[in-house]
Amino acid sequence: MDATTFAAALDLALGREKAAVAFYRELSAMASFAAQKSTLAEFMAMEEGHVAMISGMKAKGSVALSPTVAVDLGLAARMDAEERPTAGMTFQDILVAAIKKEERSGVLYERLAEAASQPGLKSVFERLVAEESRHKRYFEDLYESEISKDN
Amino acid sequence: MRREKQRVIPPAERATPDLDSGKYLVMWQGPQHPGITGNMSLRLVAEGDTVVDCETHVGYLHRGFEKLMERRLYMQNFPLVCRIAVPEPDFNEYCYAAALEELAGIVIPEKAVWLRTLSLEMMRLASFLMWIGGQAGAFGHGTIAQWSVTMRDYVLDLFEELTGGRIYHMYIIPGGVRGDVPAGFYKRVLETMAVVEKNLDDIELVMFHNAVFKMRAEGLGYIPRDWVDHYGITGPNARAAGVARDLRKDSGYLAYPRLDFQPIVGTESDAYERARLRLGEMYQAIDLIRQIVDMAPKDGPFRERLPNPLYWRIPAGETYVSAECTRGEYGFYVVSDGSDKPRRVAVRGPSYTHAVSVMERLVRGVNIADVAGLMVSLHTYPPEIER
Amino acid sequence: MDIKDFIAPFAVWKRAFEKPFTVKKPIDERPGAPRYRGFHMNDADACVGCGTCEAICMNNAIDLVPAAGREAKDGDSGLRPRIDYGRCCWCALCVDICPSGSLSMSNEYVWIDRDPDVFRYVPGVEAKPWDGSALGYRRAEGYRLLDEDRVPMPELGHAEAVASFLELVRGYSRAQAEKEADRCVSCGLCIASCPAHMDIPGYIKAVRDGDMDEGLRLLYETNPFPEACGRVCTHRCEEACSIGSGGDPVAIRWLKRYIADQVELSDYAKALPRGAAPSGKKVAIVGAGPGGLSAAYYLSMQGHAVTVFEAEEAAGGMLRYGIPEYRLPYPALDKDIGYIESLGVSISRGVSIGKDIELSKLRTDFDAVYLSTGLPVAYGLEVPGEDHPRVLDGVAVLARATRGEELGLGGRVAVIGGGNVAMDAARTALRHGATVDILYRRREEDMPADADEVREAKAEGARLVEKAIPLEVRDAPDAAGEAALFIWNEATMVQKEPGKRPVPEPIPGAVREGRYDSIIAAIGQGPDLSFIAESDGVPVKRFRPVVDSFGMATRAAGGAPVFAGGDLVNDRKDAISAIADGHRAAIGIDRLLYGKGA
Amino acid sequence: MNELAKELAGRYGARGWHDIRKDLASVEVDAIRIRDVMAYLRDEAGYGHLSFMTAIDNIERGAFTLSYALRDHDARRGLIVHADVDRAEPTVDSIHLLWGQAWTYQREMREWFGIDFPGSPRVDEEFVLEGWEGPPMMRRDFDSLAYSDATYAERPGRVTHDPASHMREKLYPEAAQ
Repeated sequence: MDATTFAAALDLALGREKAAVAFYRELSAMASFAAQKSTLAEFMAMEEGHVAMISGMKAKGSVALSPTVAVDLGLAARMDAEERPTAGMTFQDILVAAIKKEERSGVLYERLAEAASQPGLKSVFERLVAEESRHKRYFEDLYESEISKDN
Repeated sequence: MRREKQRVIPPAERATPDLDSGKYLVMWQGPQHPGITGNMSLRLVAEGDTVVDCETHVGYLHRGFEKLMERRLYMQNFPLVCRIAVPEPDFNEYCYAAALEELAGIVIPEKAVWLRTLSLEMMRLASFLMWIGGQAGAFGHGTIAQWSVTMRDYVLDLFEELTGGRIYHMYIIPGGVRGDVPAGFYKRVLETMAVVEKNLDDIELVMFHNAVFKMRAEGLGYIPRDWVDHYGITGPNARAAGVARDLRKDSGYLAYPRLDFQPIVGTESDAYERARLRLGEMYQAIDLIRQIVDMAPKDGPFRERLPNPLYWRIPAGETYVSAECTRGEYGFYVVSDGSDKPRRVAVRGPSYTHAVSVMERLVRGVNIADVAGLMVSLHTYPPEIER
Repeated sequence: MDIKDFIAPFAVWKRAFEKPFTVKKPIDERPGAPRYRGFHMNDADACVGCGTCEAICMNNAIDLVPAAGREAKDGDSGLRPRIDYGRCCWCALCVDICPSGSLSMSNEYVWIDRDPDVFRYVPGVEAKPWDGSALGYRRAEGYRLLDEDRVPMPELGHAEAVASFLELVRGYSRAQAEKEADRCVSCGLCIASCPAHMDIPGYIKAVRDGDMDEGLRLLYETNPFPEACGRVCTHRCEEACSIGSGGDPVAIRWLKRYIADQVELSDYAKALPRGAAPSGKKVAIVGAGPGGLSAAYYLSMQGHAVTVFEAEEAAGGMLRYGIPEYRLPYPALDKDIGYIESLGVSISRGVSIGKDIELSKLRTDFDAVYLSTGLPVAYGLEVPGEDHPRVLDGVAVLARATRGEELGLGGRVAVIGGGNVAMDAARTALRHGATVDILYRRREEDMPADADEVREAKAEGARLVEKAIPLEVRDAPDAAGEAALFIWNEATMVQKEPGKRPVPEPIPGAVREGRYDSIIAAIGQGPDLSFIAESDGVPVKRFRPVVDSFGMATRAAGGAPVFAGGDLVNDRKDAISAIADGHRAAIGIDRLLYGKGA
Repeated sequence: MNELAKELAGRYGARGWHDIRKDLASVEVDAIRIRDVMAYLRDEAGYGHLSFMTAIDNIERGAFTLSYALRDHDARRGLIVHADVDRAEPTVDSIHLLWGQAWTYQREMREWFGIDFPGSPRVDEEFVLEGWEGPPMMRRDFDSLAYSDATYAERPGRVTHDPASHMREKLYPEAAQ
């Protein structure tokens, strides 16, 4: 764990959000029709918003994130891990990928929070955990209402 | 013998008084409510204090019921019909319901048969109680009315308990009745009957053993027996003339065939005799109510289910259903054209003839002071004329 | 005349010393009898504002007026009766007929006021001293003017039903239909809840009047699939039915079916309106489901030449391939479709847009395009092992059953899901002789399937396993590839957030498994939008075309305007909503083609 | 057919005998025979009691159908005698000499339906509708509601809403195209 300072912690988060943008960009390149592209573009824009938000916090030197962790609907934990979407990806495929991605980020920040010795830093990671839980919850809700309607 | 001498049979022909002669007085009685007889007026021509000619004028209570019914659904007429007769609305409900049931081929449950009979007999008692107050009052005896109207109110209390209404009961609905008797109701009926009966005894004593009443009522309004068919006279007015006709016996509707009673018949056919006969029918009603309380089934449904009242159509046809009300033959003539509203409803009230044709003739030769008493003795009720 | 006649009258004097009969009000209060018909009371929460009280009132004493704080919503007009005591005759027929039983009367006798306007009020909304009075007129036990019981629908017995694919519901006879139609009070509360806003009171009246031609005409004003909807409609109307507020709702769906069943297809043309003169405009419709064909019907009535492209070999969409024939027999569906085709609508079967013809070509060759492709893609279980060969998708199983293909489900079948597809799949499996378990992640009452469907599936022998969270599919140890183990975790429902629905939470250690020859996944379906290219200009958000209130997605240059509707677009995802969308789009397209409202 | 029906048919061309119930029947005669039929029924057939008389406006076939309800008290049965008269020129023989109250019914029908009974006492005098200037009120083509609306003012403040239209306005106004 090299994130020992506030700036380093936020850099790490920034890196992850940028990676997320790249993730959606990569999927988009793979996409074969308009519906996939518009959905991926929308999700990518959300991640770009996160990038901007974390950059802003880094510049201001403070974290303006709610510490409230969203309720876990428990979907991510049971989802088949690491299935890479293909050109014919459905809405389900995209949402699963998004949920798993948010889950991975959450897990990473959790570990970092555990490892952090400095209380200020710990709090930054905990707030990032909460933030990622809300992102995940957003996608889980979408999954429940759009995909798994009948179960 | 004395009463026979008092009897006058007025001429069939109207007098043709020369009103310009200055010998006659033309006066109106009504249309204020002259006692119990409702809003109706008599144009009297008097010579001295003796009436020589009379024209009846009706229409003050005309509300166009028969016309109104033609534009209302069959069930919507159910709350309307009772209003044709304030003192005795239930006969309207019964005749109307029975006519529809006959046309639509509906057989009502046994309990409804008995509760309808109960309701009609209680109504008969209440109606007579109001009438007798009017009859006594027309001869200046106000006390009787105070007693009898109170007794009527006790009967109306029973109606309120059974039906939810005092005057317009709206209880006999097509298909049956609107509710079962409340718990303990029959007990209260019997208690009230005992009170009414005791009061009737008092009335009998002070009204019928009364020189004034006798002097004024005996011989007044004598109806010869042969008028009964000629004028279509029914009810106590006919029975007091010795004609033993009573639709309860003759038509045998509702539970009457299973009740023990005989039509009460008189001989003298004057105002006194008719009053006496009606008093007898009050006692008879009390007796019938007791029989009904005893015999009415305690269980079972009280109403047959009908189609949705909003669309209830009755097969084309016609019928005439009549029943013996306090004044005589009360009937509904209903014509259906197969639609959801009656094509024609005509109401036959006994006063139609009693208060017009019979009254106009009987009043000839009567003292002006006796006109009101005479009219009440015919137990007339204008709304059933005008509808 | 004797001496007694002079003495007896003096007997009245004895009364002078008796207690008078009169009551000294208000010292001796004399309340009304328990049944007394006094002033009205209304349980405004139970009242649905249907206006049946107003309809029966022979005095015209009742108005329905908006009540403060009550909005119109499904099954409630938001109106409440106001009584005018200048007209009321206290007959209480309004109480007797009230479908919800909300109206009653207090036993209050007396109400005195100098202002005549106060004698006109909305009971239950404007507070009165007698509100909540325990006494007063109520309709007697067992006495109602309306029939709260629905005429039972003759159906096959369950044992008989699972033994064949015969239609389960037999349909009403004339007498039954007329009796059922007689239960309706024509309040029209149902119309708002019907996605197509069908004139339900109108066609029920036609049943009462025995006028099937008029009934059919009213049905086709808003719905050219009466045979299908008369059998499988989700009947939201019946949930809104005012009669349902105090009894069984009117069997609106069955009455619709009754009308359509009574008229032979060859007689339809006599009853139904003729189309307008040819407009010279051409419209392409993608998808011959109820939505696409509904648009086709209304467009062709406007005189437009309509071509419908259908990827499958037969038209009907989910009505044919998703709904088993025991619920919707093919001849009934064929009748609906047959009439639409008889109007000159051309259906190109076996033509897939995106594969055989590009959407862009439709935009070039036609004056307008309507997309109604539905939700053909089954979503996966999304658990490890979901690719097991014995994991089938519910929609595909139903489609194969329609095509008459061998299903080969085996003797033990698990159906995963609680929607209508799950129920249809389960009941189809039952009819193929399988033993069926339905596993659902939540509780029975949470199931999105119609309650009837769930009830019937159970009655036909399906076992319902509630609160089963899918965990994994594994090969059965002794029959690799031939059978599978379905592993689930028993759950308990936890109310995690107030106001939201409870979440199934796995019970630690309560892992169960079952061995099945087939596992039919029916967790949900999605659209196939692969035929829409970015260059088509159709805006899509989260796999749904974005449309305006007429269903228009684009009128961008470079081609004909594109409209979309049905399951693809709306949230309700049922046939009647697709039909309504198709109708709306037809109106929108017609306006556009004629330059109206453009 | 029973004896009386045969007798009436033979003597007066009566037709359409119909047993409404066991103690009530109806029969139809030509209006021109009505007086003779009623006299026969009263004097020879035992139907001595006239319950009522009225008319039905059968506007669709341009006729008023008169109904005379009789009762034979001894035999305890009723009979309704029908006769159609031309609605355009409704005139019927009076039976006021047969029954003492018949003139009142005839006066009523004159006022309510516009049916004339020449020779009936006071037949042209107003009966219940003193001062009435409208058409005979019981005719089907007299619309009492329209008359009432035109003649009397409603007390203001009454307004009602049809549930279905109200819901359309509130919930899906776009459909009100």
